[in-house]
Amino acid sequence: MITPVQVAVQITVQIVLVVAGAPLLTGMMRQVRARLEGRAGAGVLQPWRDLRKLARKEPITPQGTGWVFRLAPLVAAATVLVVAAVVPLTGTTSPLAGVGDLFAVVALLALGSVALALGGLDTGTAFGGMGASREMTVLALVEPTILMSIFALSVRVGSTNLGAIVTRTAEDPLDVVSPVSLFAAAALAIVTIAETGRIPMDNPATHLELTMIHEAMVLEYAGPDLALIEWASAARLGVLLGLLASLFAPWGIAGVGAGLAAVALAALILVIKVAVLGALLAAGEVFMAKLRLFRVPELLAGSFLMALLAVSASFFLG
Amino acid sequence: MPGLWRKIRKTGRVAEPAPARVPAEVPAAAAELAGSIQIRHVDAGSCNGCEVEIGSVFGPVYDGERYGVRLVASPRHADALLVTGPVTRNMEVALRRTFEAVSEPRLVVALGDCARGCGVFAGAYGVVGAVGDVVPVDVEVAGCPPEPTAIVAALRGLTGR
Amino acid sequence: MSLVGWLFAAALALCALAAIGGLVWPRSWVAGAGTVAAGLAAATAGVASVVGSRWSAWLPDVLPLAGVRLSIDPLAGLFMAVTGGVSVCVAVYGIGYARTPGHRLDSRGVQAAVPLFVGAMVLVPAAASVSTLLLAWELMALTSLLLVLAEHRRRAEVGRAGLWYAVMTHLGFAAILAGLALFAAGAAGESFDQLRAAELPPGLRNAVFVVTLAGFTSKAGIVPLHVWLPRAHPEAPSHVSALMSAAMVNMGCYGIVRVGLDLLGGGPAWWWLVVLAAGALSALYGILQAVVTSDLKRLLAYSTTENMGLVLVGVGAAGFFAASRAPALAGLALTAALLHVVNHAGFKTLLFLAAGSVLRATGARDLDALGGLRARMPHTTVLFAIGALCASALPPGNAFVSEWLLLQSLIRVSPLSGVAGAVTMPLAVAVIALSAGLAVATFVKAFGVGFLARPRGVGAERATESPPSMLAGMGLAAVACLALAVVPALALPAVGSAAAVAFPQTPPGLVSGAVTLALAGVRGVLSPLLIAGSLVVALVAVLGTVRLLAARRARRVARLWDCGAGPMSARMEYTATSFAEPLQRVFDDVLAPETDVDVTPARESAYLVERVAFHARVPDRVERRLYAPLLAAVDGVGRSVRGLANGSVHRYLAYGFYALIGMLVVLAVLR
Amino acid sequence: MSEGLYVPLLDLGCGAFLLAGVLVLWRRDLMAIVGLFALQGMALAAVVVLLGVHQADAELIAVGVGVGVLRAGLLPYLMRRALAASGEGRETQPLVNVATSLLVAAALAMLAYAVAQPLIRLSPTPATQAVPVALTVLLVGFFVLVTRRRALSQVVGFLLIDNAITATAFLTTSGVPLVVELGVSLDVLLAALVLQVLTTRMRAAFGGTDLDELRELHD
Repeated sequence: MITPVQVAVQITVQIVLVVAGAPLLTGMMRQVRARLEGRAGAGVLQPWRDLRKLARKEPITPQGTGWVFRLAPLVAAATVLVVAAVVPLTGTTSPLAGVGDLFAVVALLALGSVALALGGLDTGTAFGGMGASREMTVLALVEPTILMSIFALSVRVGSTNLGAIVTRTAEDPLDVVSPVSLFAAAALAIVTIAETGRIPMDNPATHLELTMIHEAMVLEYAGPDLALIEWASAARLGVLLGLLASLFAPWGIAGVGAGLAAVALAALILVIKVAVLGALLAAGEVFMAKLRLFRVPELLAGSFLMALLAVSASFFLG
Repeated sequence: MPGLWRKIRKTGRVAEPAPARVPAEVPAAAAELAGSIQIRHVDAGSCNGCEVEIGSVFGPVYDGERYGVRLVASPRHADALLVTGPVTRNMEVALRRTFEAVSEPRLVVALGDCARGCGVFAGAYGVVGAVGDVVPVDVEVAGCPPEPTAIVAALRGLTGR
Repeated sequence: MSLVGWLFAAALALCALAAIGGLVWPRSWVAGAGTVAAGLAAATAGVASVVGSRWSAWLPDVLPLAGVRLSIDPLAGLFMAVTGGVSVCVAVYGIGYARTPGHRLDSRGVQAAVPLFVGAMVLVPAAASVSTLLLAWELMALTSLLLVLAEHRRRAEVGRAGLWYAVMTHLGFAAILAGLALFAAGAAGESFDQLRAAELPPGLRNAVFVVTLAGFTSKAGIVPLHVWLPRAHPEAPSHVSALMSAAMVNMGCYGIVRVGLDLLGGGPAWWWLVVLAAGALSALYGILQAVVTSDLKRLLAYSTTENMGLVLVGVGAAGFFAASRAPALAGLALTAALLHVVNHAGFKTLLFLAAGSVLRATGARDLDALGGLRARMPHTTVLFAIGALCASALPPGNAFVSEWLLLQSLIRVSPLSGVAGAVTMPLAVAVIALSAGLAVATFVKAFGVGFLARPRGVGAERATESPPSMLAGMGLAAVACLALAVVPALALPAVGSAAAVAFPQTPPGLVSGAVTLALAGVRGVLSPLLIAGSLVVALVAVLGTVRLLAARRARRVARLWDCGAGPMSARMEYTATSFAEPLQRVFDDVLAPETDVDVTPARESAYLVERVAFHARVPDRVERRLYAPLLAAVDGVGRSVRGLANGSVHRYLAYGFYALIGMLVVLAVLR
Repeated sequence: MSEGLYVPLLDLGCGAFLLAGVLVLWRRDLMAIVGLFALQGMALAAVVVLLGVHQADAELIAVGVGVGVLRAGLLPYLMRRALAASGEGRETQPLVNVATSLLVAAALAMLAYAVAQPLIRLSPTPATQAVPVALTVLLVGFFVLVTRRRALSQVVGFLLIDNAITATAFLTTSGVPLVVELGVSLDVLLAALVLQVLTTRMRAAFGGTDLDELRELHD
């Protein structure tokens, strides 16, 4: 059975992993890109240096903004933290299994985006509004894909409980190569890219305001506020990649009632899996250009089709 | 895609090995930033010669990013302003406001001879003065335009890497 | 007479008293206090009946011929409680709102009509015979029509909106009348007990269902019968909009559940697929119109269409599951639908009341002229934010819980149960997902553009906070929303027993748990309380960390980053129109927006432009494509018929003569 | 082969078959479309070979290999050559835009699933359960034929239909007789060759193969 101690350990491990690891993941991905582009790169630790510096800097409240602007980074970071504690990253019994399922996770991440969008709107600058508008457009269009993928994954298990889905896949490895899993994985991968604002949806390294989505919302933030936002977007990517790894390649994850050693091993394996996924994502970005904003719906329609095919495959292929 | 992959394989690493760091005094504000400098570039009236060199600094050969320097889109995200050109009348207020928009601790790098002392534009009717006449300058980089190595050296002086 | 009976009678009596009081003494607090008391009585009656005490009565002498038959079961009780709750908030709010200078809402007519409207809405679910239901329904329609027309002297559009509303609601009434008359004729009796016991031929059952469905969906604002809603709601006084949008439209859903599931006892799967399809269509169409409109109250009205669509998706799914013999799923879907009715009533009351406060303070409904209210109306801003959070179905909001339940019931469809379910349910899930996503965008727009940043118009600049009674009304609604959001177990037993009226054979305890909602037979769980709690804990943790690690420098107030140019004017802000532009572009084919660019060249040269005018609007496509041709056709017929009636008495007598002859000829031929 | 491995592999093959089919709607790059068609040919061949192995039928395996050579090798090769000769790179303006096409494909998949149910109920084996996949590809192929403008996309649409018919045949009855299959394949080959010659000629004569432009010649 699961003891409170185990739950505490698992929550702590997951939160520590996400808190400490997310900036390293970003650093690693930048490093991969740099190497593929023939550059040397700033090193894996650079995002942590950036965060340390931002934390020391002076926070700025632009004139005319209010509590929404101040609260937005906190909410964005808090939602990611909650999600990091809820999803089963290191063990199949997600530590807070009673709190919510996949729907809740998705909705919590959306809440984070909404907070930032409102923060962008609160500034009243054209760029803030533009970023918010685009972010909300993408969010609205991504939603059907996510829910259909959840549907497809839940058909076999009869539940949207994350732990149940992961356990089932871990027990039956051949499930991973079934069309259901493959279609759902493709759909969710596109969703992850859209939700975290990576190429080809959005270019996190752009300097052109008119092409921005995520960056445009946060142009007014400085110092610790900005540090929170940067950390939150890195952690969002980390958590989503970890979730993908748990859903579609759950091997090595600690089972019910596993000991400390198993959880530690699972944490190690998780780090490797997320690093591999991140490296793949970064390498993919080198080969792609950012899509025009109005080509993005095409990509999302495609991902919706994948998710729908996953659902129908789960029905007709049994 | 396979073509691009082959090209990446064939090209390999382009970045030149990092030259030895020239010890120089680090401004007090920069010490606090500890290895991470985000830069907002302000063209106060430059002929774009310096911009070409800045482009090279962040290209693969000199790879300024490896020293912890990154260009950003908003002065709010920046620690340092990289100002080029003599300050023209039209850009005076803008430069001042950009400086005010940067959060403390903040630095100003005057890049190129024009930024340091108006260069060939000294005394022209559209020019207010050098960058130092409008905002406090912490670091100057000489040259018209300065070589990428000089810019990299100056930036390394700020990041301390 | 039981407690429920007494309370119900008290509610009606209080409504009547309040109406009389309003007529005699038109001070806003007289009718307001009466309505609050009536609402409280109705809500308590509803709650009491849901808890298990039933009441029914037959008053043969009240009406000639049929008498009045009343009965309050848990299903009726739920709707009565919702109406009561909404009325309390609205009445408290109305005390201050009616004193708005220049709106003339403290006139005798308006003061008397509000309690009567509430009374009619309390009466509708309690009706237990066809004639009583129709009477209450008509009373509800008439009083609401009066209230919609309250401000017709101030604005010309009110008259048009009232006309649309009157025509649509009476067409709907005619449909319900026809359907229920058919039903009663077939059942040889008009009390609901007789209807329940009746054995009708399938053809007649189908006819009854389809015809009443048309009538009820027109009341619920379901596409394509929704056209009155985006006209009437914005033009009505805001507290009336809240009553209509949060309480009256529910009666449409009540009617469908009562007639379709209870009286007819369910039906073939295609009925419910029709209901589901209508719901899905409304959900998508409503929210798409909401996301592109920049009129705050119109936006809320379209959002009502969306939410009623979601409710009907749940009702349709419930009927469908019942028809395909999955009682547990049917119960779950109906529970979700009814819970959504409750939740929607909560947040829509709040949002309409807040919109009313904004309208009162700024004189503007157009989001493009609002903004900057955060500093000027801080309490209203927070209250609207709560409503918007709930309406966008994000945790910790209340709509998230009901939509979660709805999704849980839909995704558990078994592929073995047949092709129809296996094809429909995924599409329904996709529709719900897309409408939820668009709802997020809609309410980010409404809140972000309407309340944040800087004022875009003179009205918004001069806005001041609303009086305490209005804030109190909104506050009550907000507290109800938050309570429902964090502890849905407050409402779930009531909703469950209401659902059990329609499906007596459902296993009890489908959704259980006080803190964590557990579903019978699945491992799907959700704990809104824990989610909210952990969010708060995480917020505190983040804030603490930031304070601890990053407290070196004090916060500085700086100019907005204006790219170094001059100060930013309000005209540079993003407007609601520009916010929705990307979505409008994506759904171009569905919305068919109209844009009109008018370039005036300068006199000296055709190459120099003097003025560019740009108009863009998104018309209601259903109205444009369906109603406009219909109205044109009716108009044409009317024109051609005009010649028949030229005022000559001889001519009219001649018509009667022709008719008589014609009838005799027909009789002669047939016999 | 054990049942435990056969079903997942069959499903996987069918999944790849379906994926390649619907991706044709997604991509605008004609070269990529040909690549997808080749991928689909491979998936089809794999499914046929798998059926052969499962039924221990050497002839079926041989047919599968033949299908693979033809549809994953020869036809794509010919199309690539035609493409290189024509110099047209992209399907620029399909009659129905890409996002809508994808949603239509989703609807078609549901439709195919609905209409295939009676067929599956006749003999519910793992192979027949995959018939909706083939039907979806058939409908998608038809849709490509209807909405795409370039001659090469049209050829691909036609070939998708052909692939789907072949797949249906193998999945339901474990194959059309070899002779028929050979005949059909030769027909297809011939059609492809003729099309290649035609497109080359048209290209030389009119400078493009946009069908709407060609219609103007007729008017």
